[in-house]
Amino acid sequence: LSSPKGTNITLASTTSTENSGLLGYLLPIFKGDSGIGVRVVAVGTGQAMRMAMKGDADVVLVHHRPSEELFVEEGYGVERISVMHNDFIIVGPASDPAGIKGVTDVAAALGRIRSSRAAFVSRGDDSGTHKRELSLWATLGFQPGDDDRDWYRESGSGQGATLNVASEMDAYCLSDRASWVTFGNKRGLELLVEGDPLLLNPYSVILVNPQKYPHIKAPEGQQFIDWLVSERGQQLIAAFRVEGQQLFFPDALDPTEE
Amino acid sequence: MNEFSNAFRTAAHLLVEMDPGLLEVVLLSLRVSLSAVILAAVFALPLGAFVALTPFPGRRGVVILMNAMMSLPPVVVGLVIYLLLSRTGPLGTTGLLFTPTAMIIAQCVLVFPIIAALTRQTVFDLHEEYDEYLRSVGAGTRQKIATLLWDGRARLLTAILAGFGRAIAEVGAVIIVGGNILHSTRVMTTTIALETSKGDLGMALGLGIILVLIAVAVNTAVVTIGGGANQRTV
Amino acid sequence: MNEFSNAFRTAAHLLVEMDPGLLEVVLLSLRVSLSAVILAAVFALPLGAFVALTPFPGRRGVVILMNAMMSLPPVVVGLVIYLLLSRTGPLGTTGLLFTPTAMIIAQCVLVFPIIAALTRQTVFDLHEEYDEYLRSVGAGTRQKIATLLWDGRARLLTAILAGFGRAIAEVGAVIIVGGNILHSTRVMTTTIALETSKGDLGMALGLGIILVLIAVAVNTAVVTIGGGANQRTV
Amino acid sequence: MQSQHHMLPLVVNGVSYVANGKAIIEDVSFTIHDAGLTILLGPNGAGKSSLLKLCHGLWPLSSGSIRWGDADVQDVKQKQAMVFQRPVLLRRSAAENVDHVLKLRGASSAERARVIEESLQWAGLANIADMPARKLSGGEQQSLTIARAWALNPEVLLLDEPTANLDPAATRRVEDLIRSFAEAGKKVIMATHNIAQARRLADEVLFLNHGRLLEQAPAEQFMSGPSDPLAGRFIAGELVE
Amino acid sequence: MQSQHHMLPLVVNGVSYVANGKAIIEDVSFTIHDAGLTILLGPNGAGKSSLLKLCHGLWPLSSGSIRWGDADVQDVKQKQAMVFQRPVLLRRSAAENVDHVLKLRGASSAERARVIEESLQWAGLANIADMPARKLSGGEQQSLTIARAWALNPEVLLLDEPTANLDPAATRRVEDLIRSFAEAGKKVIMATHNIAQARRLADEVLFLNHGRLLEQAPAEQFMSGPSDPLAGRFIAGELVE
Ligand SMILES: Nc1ncnc2c1ncn2[C@@H]1O[C@H](COP(=O)(O)OP(=O)(O)OP(=O)(O)O)[C@@H](O)[C@H]1O
Ligand SMILES: Nc1ncnc2c1ncn2[C@@H]1O[C@H](COP(=O)(O)OP(=O)(O)OP(=O)(O)O)[C@@H](O)[C@H]1O
Ligand SMILES: [Mg+2]
Ligand SMILES: [Mg+2]
Repeated sequence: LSSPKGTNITLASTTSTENSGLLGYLLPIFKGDSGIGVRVVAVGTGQAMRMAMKGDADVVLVHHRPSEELFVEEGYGVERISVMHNDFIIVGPASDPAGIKGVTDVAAALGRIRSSRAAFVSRGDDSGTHKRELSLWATLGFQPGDDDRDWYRESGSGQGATLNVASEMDAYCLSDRASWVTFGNKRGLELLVEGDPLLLNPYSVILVNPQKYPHIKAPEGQQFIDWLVSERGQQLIAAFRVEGQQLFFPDALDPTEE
Repeated sequence: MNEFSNAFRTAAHLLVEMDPGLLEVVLLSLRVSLSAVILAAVFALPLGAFVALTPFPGRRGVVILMNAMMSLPPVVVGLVIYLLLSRTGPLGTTGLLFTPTAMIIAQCVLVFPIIAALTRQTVFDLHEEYDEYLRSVGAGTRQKIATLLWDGRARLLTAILAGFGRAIAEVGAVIIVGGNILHSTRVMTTTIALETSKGDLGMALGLGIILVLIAVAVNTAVVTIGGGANQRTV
Repeated sequence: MNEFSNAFRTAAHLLVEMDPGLLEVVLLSLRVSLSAVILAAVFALPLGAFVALTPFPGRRGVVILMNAMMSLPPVVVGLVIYLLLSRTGPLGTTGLLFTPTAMIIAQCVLVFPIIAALTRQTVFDLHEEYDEYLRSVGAGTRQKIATLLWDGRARLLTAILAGFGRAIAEVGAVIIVGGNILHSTRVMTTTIALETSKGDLGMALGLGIILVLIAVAVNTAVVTIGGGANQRTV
Repeated sequence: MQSQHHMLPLVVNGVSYVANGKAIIEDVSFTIHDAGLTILLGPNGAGKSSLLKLCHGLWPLSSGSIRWGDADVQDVKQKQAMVFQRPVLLRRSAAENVDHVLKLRGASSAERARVIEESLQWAGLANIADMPARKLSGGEQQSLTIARAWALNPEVLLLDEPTANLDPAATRRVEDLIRSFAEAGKKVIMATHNIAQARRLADEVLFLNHGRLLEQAPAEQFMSGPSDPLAGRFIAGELVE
Repeated sequence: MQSQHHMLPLVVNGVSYVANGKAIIEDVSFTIHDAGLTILLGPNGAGKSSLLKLCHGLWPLSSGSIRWGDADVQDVKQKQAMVFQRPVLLRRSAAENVDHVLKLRGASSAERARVIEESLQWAGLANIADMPARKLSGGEQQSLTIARAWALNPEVLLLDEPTANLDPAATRRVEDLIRSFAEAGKKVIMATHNIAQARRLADEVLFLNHGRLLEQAPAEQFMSGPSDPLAGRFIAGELVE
């Protein structure tokens, strides 16, 4: 392809794609195909968008649709392109005091946790996952408040740290599947609830608008995006496995998704 | 650069409003870090003095180790204490994990080598001067330590303040052993980290400004009280 | 507690294998932190000495501020430098964001007040003794500073090593201005933070052990070279 | 003087002291049987201060042995007091400096108050009891260290040039102290350059040069004409190499 | 002695110095017209060291003024050298201590090597040139500070008890130095307790007590019978209050 050897672009991404190893798997292949290196800065969704808005990244890879749309609307991003999805799950202690194991309706499961006042750890960090969790509670008409302090805990941290807290406290928590599968300190925690369509977690990729910031490496960034959504990129995403599990499901080639 | 003016406005706003959430976080920060520093100093001062005044085989090694322990990464200290206090850990039954006590312990471990190493250096110089006198009048080790620490108290303040600086500014250890739990173990630095990850840089910086103001207040108080009277070295 | 034995096994394994990824990260850590400390020392030593030896109105305030700046939180320093170096920030055109240079700058800012405050304290004592001699022989300020720093060099080592400890152990600032980019700005502490967030505590601890071993090696080297000969204070 | 003193004789036997590869004291042997005043004489750098410190047990011997009566030199510090050539004063007031040694010896607080007052009075320092000791004048500092040693009421007093910075009156006071000490059957060993002072006070003289003991003689005999030729030139004020 | 000396007369006018609320020097006025040796006499704590330091411009005056010839006291340090009562030695070798002042005065490296050797030779310290200065014996340290001052070849030499720790031979050497200095038309001001030494050397005596100047007189006149009664008792070795 056309780019000179040694070009680098900066990708602001969420921690799940980095920590799961997906990017570590994809990027060397992309570099081989294109000669373009991708430098990943893995932070929370909020921080990633913020960085991009200041022109410090060329491409963002995130998973919170409303802020993505706002980002494009305000002219910071060129276009929001769906890449893949995985899903959220609820994990909790094997003893399962709220009795949610196997429940497929996520709202029902959360309702049981709430009524049993079993410990629940929220990320509390305005991340995509945190916002999703709040919107799930909202389907029950519930908004955690001061009265819930005894069981509803906010860890104010990333997914890994929150899982560490949950495993220690025997608490439930919402996680994305990729972070959970690759998490190394599960101890008593188990995956309890999955499969509700409400738990779908779509990732999209956006090129930062070169009209806003002329220094953005738009051609290379676009080349990366094109590669990700190409047949080759999508097949590679589907082929990525951790402990035999597929963590991310390509969306770009599936016309029903977007 | 409106983040900067934003930050000052946020800081002023938080201070003027006396935001109760802020107050809670500030007080916990002070409680944890001051406790940690005092606890560490109680043991590190005599230890530093002891190492300075007692020649024993391997002292050079101990000194190097003490200096090297100033490089302990907070995250690692946090992890070790997390594992010790974890329910399945050896001290799990104490139930201290995710409590301010755990945070005090973690900061204490971080601060201890700093105070000990700097104390050793300071007392070493004083001891060089006092050594023959102290031995001549037959002072025992404890009496020597007491004399050296007392006469060096003004200059040891800087060592203690360096320890306080490390403690109050530190985030890696307290976030792991405290869990940054709202209304329970959330301190200034963990709040700053949280606001940063939210992308709310103005709030993060504003809190940072308040933290520095608090540090200035603590330092002023300590230097004024401790360095006063006839031992002014400041 | 198998995390601990696990950690030691991981550490041993990484060391024995001479894991090239590890080597890259270790070398960058050393490069960044040593550069930051040397850079900070070049300015902080004379500044600390200057403040110690020159009485000027407001000196007490400057000293308190210097001490208080030891409490600068790494995350805040990281944020400020991030905002300055950001493409849209005042120094954006330098293109330094997410480079080792940015990390060096951030650590330098963190370490500077530590070295300056401890130098002031150390030089203050020496100056008390040398003051009348230096003035009697008509030494200028620069000559005084040079004399005091040279004669205090062995004891100033501990101040510099305290600065090194802060730099090498620090994660909050470098992760923000460096971005923890693989093969580019990933250092030991950011790797430890990453492994911790992955829940791979054994790896995180193992890396922590290696970091401490490296700190011991650096301290040994510095103390052996710098504190040698006729200025042994260790 | 008879040797009723239970810490005598002082037996110094084949003592050497090496520092930084240099022999500072070389194969020195002597015995002091009697109480009273022994003066160490010798040119600058002869080793007087070093020998005093060795006799006080402050430095480890490189070879040889020192015994005070039945006791090893390491075990007698509590019964001795030494005044150093360069005063070592704590960063405290004059009175607190005296208090420090009294506290170490476990004196009661009433006792301490009494002795502090007495000793500062004796040294003419009563009016500056509360001054930071290190701000005192050269002579005041030296007086204070002597008062501090006096407060310990030791069996053996080791003095290193104790009147170097004192005015004539203070010198006389210290000399009176030394005399009354010696007359009370205690032991004083003093290094001095002041030949006139040595003449006034000494019962016995040890003459050192280059770390070696060249002569031990009763004072009168030494002063009227030492057998060592160097010593003769020394007391005549000539250059001794 | 004539006053060809371009830094004379030294005019001290109504000088007081207050530290910690205590008047250490009180309303002292005198003029020194002539080169040669002026001795400061007075009991311990009289203020001799303080007055020397004030004349050297080391301390700010609380009131009054001091001028050396046409110059303010603050501007003459480069032409003076002072030897302190308590030696201040850098943590370096003896030779490097001398080198330090020579470097400050911008001497060339050949010049420095020459002067270092000469001065240490003069002080009898050539054999310990490379020893750490602070390990030297009391007398060696004092000799070194005098050698260091000598190396500066000053117009004015201020000496504070320079022979307190010196043996008779070294004392004579320093006295010879002082004499040759004075004879070369330079100015020496020296504080001493050694009345015999004052008698040997002084051209003029200033007698201080309690921070006040009680008498200024030519040496012969003073020594044969000072007009101040306290001074009389002082040189007789009596207690002066
Ligand atoms: N900074 C200070 N604060 C208070 N008192 C001081 C200070 N410096 C000196 N003094 C006092 O001032 C007096 C004069 O001191 P100075 O050193 O000038 O005496 P001196 O004549 O040189 O005595 P000496 O013969 O003992 O050396 C002393 O009583 C001393 O205690
Ligand atoms: N730690 C040391 N290392 C090397 N040399 C030393 C050390 N301590 C003392 N000396 C040397 O040993 C010699 C004897 O020193 P000492 O202080 O005993 O002499 P002194 O007889 O007391 O002299 P003074 O009359 O000058 O006080 C001196 O030449 C001194 O330089
Ligand atoms: Mg001596
Ligand atoms: Mg004096």
